[in-house]
Amino acid sequence: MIEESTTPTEPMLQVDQLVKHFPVPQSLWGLLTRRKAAMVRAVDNVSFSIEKGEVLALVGESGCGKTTIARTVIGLEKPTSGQIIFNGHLVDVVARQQHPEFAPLEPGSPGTPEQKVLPFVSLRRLHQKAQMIFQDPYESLDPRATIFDIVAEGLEVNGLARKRSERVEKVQRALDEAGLRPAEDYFWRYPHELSGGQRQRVVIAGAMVMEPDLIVADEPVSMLDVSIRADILNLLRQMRNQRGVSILFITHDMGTVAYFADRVAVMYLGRIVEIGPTRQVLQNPLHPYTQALLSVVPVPNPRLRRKRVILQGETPNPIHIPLYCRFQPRCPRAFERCTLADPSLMQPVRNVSGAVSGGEQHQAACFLLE
Amino acid sequence: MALESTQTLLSIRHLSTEFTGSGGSLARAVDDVSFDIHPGETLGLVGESGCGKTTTMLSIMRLLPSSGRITSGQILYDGVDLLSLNEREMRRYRWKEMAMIFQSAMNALNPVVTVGDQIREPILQHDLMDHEAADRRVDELLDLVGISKARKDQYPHQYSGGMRQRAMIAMALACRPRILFADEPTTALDVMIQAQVLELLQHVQRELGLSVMLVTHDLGVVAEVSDSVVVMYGGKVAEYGTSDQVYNSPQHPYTQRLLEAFPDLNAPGEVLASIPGYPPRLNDLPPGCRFEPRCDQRIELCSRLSPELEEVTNLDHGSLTSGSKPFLRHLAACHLCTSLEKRQ
Amino acid sequence: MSESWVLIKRNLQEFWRAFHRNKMGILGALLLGSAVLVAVFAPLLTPYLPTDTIRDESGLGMTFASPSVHPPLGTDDAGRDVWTTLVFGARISLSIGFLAGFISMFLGSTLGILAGYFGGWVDNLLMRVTDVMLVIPDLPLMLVLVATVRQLKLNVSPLVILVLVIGLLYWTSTARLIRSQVLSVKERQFVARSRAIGAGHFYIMRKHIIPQVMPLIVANTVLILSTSILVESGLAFLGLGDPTRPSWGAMLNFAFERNAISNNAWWFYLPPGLAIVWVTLGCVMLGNVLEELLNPRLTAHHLEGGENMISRKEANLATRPVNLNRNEPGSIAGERSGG
Amino acid sequence: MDRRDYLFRKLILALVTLLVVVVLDFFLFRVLPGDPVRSVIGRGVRITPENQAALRAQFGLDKPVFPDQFFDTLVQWATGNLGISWSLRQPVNQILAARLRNTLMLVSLGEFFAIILGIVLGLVAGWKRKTPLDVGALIFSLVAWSTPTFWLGIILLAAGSSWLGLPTGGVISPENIDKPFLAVLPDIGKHLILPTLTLTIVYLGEYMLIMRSSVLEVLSEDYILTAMAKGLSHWQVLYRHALKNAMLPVVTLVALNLGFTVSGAIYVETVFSYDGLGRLIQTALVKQDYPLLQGAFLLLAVSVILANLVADILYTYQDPRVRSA
Repeated sequence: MIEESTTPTEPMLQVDQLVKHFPVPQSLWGLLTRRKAAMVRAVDNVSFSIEKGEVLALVGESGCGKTTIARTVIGLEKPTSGQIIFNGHLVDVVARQQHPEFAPLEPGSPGTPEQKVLPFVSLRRLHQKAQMIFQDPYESLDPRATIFDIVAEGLEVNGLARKRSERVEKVQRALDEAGLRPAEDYFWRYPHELSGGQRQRVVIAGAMVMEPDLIVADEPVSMLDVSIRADILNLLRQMRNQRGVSILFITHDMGTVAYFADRVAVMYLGRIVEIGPTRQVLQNPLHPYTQALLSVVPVPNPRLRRKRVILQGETPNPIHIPLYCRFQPRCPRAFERCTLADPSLMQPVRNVSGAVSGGEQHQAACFLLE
Repeated sequence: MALESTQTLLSIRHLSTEFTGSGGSLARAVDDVSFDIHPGETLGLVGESGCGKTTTMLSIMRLLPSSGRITSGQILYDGVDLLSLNEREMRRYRWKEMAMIFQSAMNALNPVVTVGDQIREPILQHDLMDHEAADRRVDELLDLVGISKARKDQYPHQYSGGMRQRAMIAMALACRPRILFADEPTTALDVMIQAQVLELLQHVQRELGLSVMLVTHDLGVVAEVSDSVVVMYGGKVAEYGTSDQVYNSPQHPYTQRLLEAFPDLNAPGEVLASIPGYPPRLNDLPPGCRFEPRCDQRIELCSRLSPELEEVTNLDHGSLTSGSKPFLRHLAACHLCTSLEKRQ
Repeated sequence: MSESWVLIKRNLQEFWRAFHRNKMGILGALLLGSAVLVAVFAPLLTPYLPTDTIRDESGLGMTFASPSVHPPLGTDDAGRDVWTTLVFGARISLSIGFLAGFISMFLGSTLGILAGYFGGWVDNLLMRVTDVMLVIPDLPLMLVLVATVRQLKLNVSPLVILVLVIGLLYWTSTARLIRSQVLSVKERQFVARSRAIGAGHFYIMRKHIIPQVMPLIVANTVLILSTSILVESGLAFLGLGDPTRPSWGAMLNFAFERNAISNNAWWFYLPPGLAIVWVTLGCVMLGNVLEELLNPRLTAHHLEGGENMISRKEANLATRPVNLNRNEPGSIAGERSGG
Repeated sequence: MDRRDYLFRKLILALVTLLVVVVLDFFLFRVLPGDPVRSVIGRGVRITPENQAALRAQFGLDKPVFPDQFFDTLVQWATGNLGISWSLRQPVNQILAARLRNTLMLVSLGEFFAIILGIVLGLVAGWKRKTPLDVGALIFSLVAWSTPTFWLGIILLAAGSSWLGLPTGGVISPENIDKPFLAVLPDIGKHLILPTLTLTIVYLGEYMLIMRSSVLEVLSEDYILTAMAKGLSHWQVLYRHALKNAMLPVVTLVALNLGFTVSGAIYVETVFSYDGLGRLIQTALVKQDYPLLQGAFLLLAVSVILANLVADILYTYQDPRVRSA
């Protein structure tokens, strides 16, 4: 178990200056002519934190880096730089080979200040306590495994619940909690015998059986029909309420964010451009990108058709991120300052559109706030 | 508004389509579907996956795969029943009168033919003009959808997702059709690109006086652009009316639940309503109302008798329907919506 | 464990349900199965040995006796019973084919799985090797190899040389096939999910990768068998077989070299060829059907609709009067609910 | 991957393959026991040890096998000098040159008919899936694929010579050998009928199978539905949209299959006593004429490598996804 050495105010997950770059596969010709490999700057210096029992939504269009963050947090990708602190423990990718459990830092060895004071958590530990829910329920279940095997996989891999009866009991409880009742009926079925919503419930059961502290949900409902979506979101919310699980909710859909998240971070081209409590971000967006994004979300009421702010062109390729403010080439409100410097997250000094100030928590990376 | 015109452009009457499964089992994908499209109207055909909306569209174009078969009904285009035409006659209607755009423009464009050639092809096919004029028309079309005509000699893989969908729209407009079928045209796109494409669609529609049938699962998109809405469930029409009627005074319990389940930015509630259970499988439909197993308002009759699509008579939710535009009828297939004497 | 046994049984039943309706698959299995039975029970099927010379009443060897003289298949140039040579030849042909096929299958799948899963330089090396091997013409290479090995006088049976040469040269296509399948399986979300849960490489390969590619391996093994049997017959025909233990290909070599054609001894050159076709056709049919059943891809295509899309008979019934025009009285609803 | 990179890769691959072939060819024959000099002079001839040593020095055999002999041989091969055939006592390159034309004629005719027929049959079979035509074509291809080339040749030889009176073998009738090429063209053609037919049938099966499954796959694509929706007739859809896409795998296969093509030629030439490279290899093998075998193998491998490269270049014109970045 991870020791409860942390104070209640300590965040469950803290991501510090996370950077993840992928080299673009080089062509043979390029290799021979020794051209420098281009980099996809998928995540370009991102920091945020999630409190215990909190739901943070990471919103953005495809290619903005939100899924890369999810995969990095869960340990599927190794960060290029930056730190991930999970429940007060520094996640160290290297620790897995060296130390199966905790990897205490040797005294006197170099390291960041955090490394000196924080105990490490191995990836193995992380895998147990942080679980991921994937986008496509048709793809995230092995078609040749039974539901029991799928849900029990986490237990088996991590050597938990070694006794069969114990495992059966845990799987049963997890399926039951995920709304698949009676659980025994599902044990020996295959994924193709289930509907999309049922499969996503299986995925959630597979995550909950590990009794996680953090769930990273990557677009968990975007492949599902509207009538099923609410079910799955409500199930996740119920898990949060009953067990105090923190959730990192990755989505492109502002609508679900409004219902589900406590706080929102809006991403554009590998950066968080705006972050704050859901209600404030949705009602009083500070960043022009957030404003545009919100204005084009379809509203299910023909009486409320309104002027949409449609950005021209498409999001630039993350290989060629514009200099200075990365949103500036498409920004309807860009001014001189935007082509001179790169804004970082800041609080509004004065009320931008006369609306209420978002308070300390509400920040955006835009010079209009100065 | 074009809706007020008395004449209809396309009338679907009692259309039923069946699919033969691998073991010879029959699945009724479209069951007794009727609706109208007027000139200049945008009709939204909404429903969840497997509700028969795409099959309806393919049935109208008569492009079903071999396992599918239209078993009954009429498709009246300008008074002509398309189902009575032979294949050769039908071909003259395709693209010239009714064109389509698909969800995945990448798959719907031929990877080894240049975009320009693909746009020009139907113009030449329908003998509308000679080669040179057709080339000029391609330039015009590309200009209309906002693609530089220098890119017409490029191949689809050189286009971005949004541009492919624009090229697809240009192609659909090539023969100046009167109806455009758009099957989930924005589903695979990001919200911003989606907004761009929707705006383009609305723009060309206004410009050319097109009718559009928008087939989608996205209630929000339909609300943004449609004049009238057909809600499908389990192969049947559940509700049919103007957008205002369907969205602001939904009569069918399915429509009501669906709208509650759709997250609304402007009025986020504490809990998102959900519909218990799962949509029916088309080869295993309930005997009565298709929605009955999931319906929270079901009465005894629902499990026995499948309700017909009828005009809504017992409006509990205010009489908005008949009030504003008396000639626009609001239809729903639910026993609760019909008058009491009919229920017996 | 009883559950897993039940599951296996269920899977097999499901497979059988799909398979037994497939005429091509059944036919393929029958062709291949009967050939294997013949090979196993060869001594029971003939009173002679392959070395026996058939003699007439006067004790002279009967050469090129037609089937009517010496049933069922006549004799060859040396007066041996063709039927006997044929059924014993099944043993040689099938065992070389099977051994070589399994060697190449084992090599190909192992390398394909490792290269596909681990990627990197292992994969790169493997792919370049297969690229090169695909371009070099195989038959000349094998001829040269067999000739060289024979010159070394290593005192091994020519049949062993054949098995090794075929087995070690024909794994490349399998390796490529399995590799590409592994590559696509590896990218699927359930593998990412397993990794996120903390599963190691070995676990993922055992639990997720191999079960996914196994059907392909099975189907491909059957197909590879046909290739190796064909290749063996070709090499034997060119004189690289074991003359003392003739396979079907070697029989054809004898027939060709010893003028069976000009002697019109069709009973000498037709049966071995038919036997080869019999077995390879069986493998090809079975393999294709297995691949189709275990790895389904195609469902329908778009040109099959057309004229017969509308069922005419019923379409006529639909011409009842309906009216959905919204500003006129009477509606579909009104008219139909009465009836 | 852009076109330049694609072609660059293929070129490097061709060079590496060439290197592998050369190395194999050189060392395989060096592994062989026995003194090459002995074989050159012939078994019966007496020779003093001194003369033998002189000859060894003349052939460069006294130097170490690697690197000296290897590079010497390499230079010789590059200049077209492939040594002297032991059995025919002629320069190998001259023997090969004479045979190459015959093989090329045979193989290109066989490939030509097989490709055309395979593509057409495959297209129609895929389009008319599950009709008797499709089933018939499928059975034919499967049987053709399963039939050993040489056996098919034997049957056609037996049938063709006895029933149709076609020549039983050779490239040309003996009495015509010295006449001008054009005058004997009908005779050459007559000799080509049966071997070409054999090759065509054997290649056809595989091309048809690939074309058919490729057509099936292409026809399930959305752009075919788009083409149908455009009001094109089935034939127009097939011709304008399906054919080009469906042919891509066939082009790849033709390139990959060149090795297979060579095998076919060896069998057919053996059966029909057709004086081409294939038969040469077989004879050289029987007579243990290693320089000839070595040279023939080298020539075949190089031809296949070159043909493969040509096919790769052609492919870039077929598929725009390779042509442009």
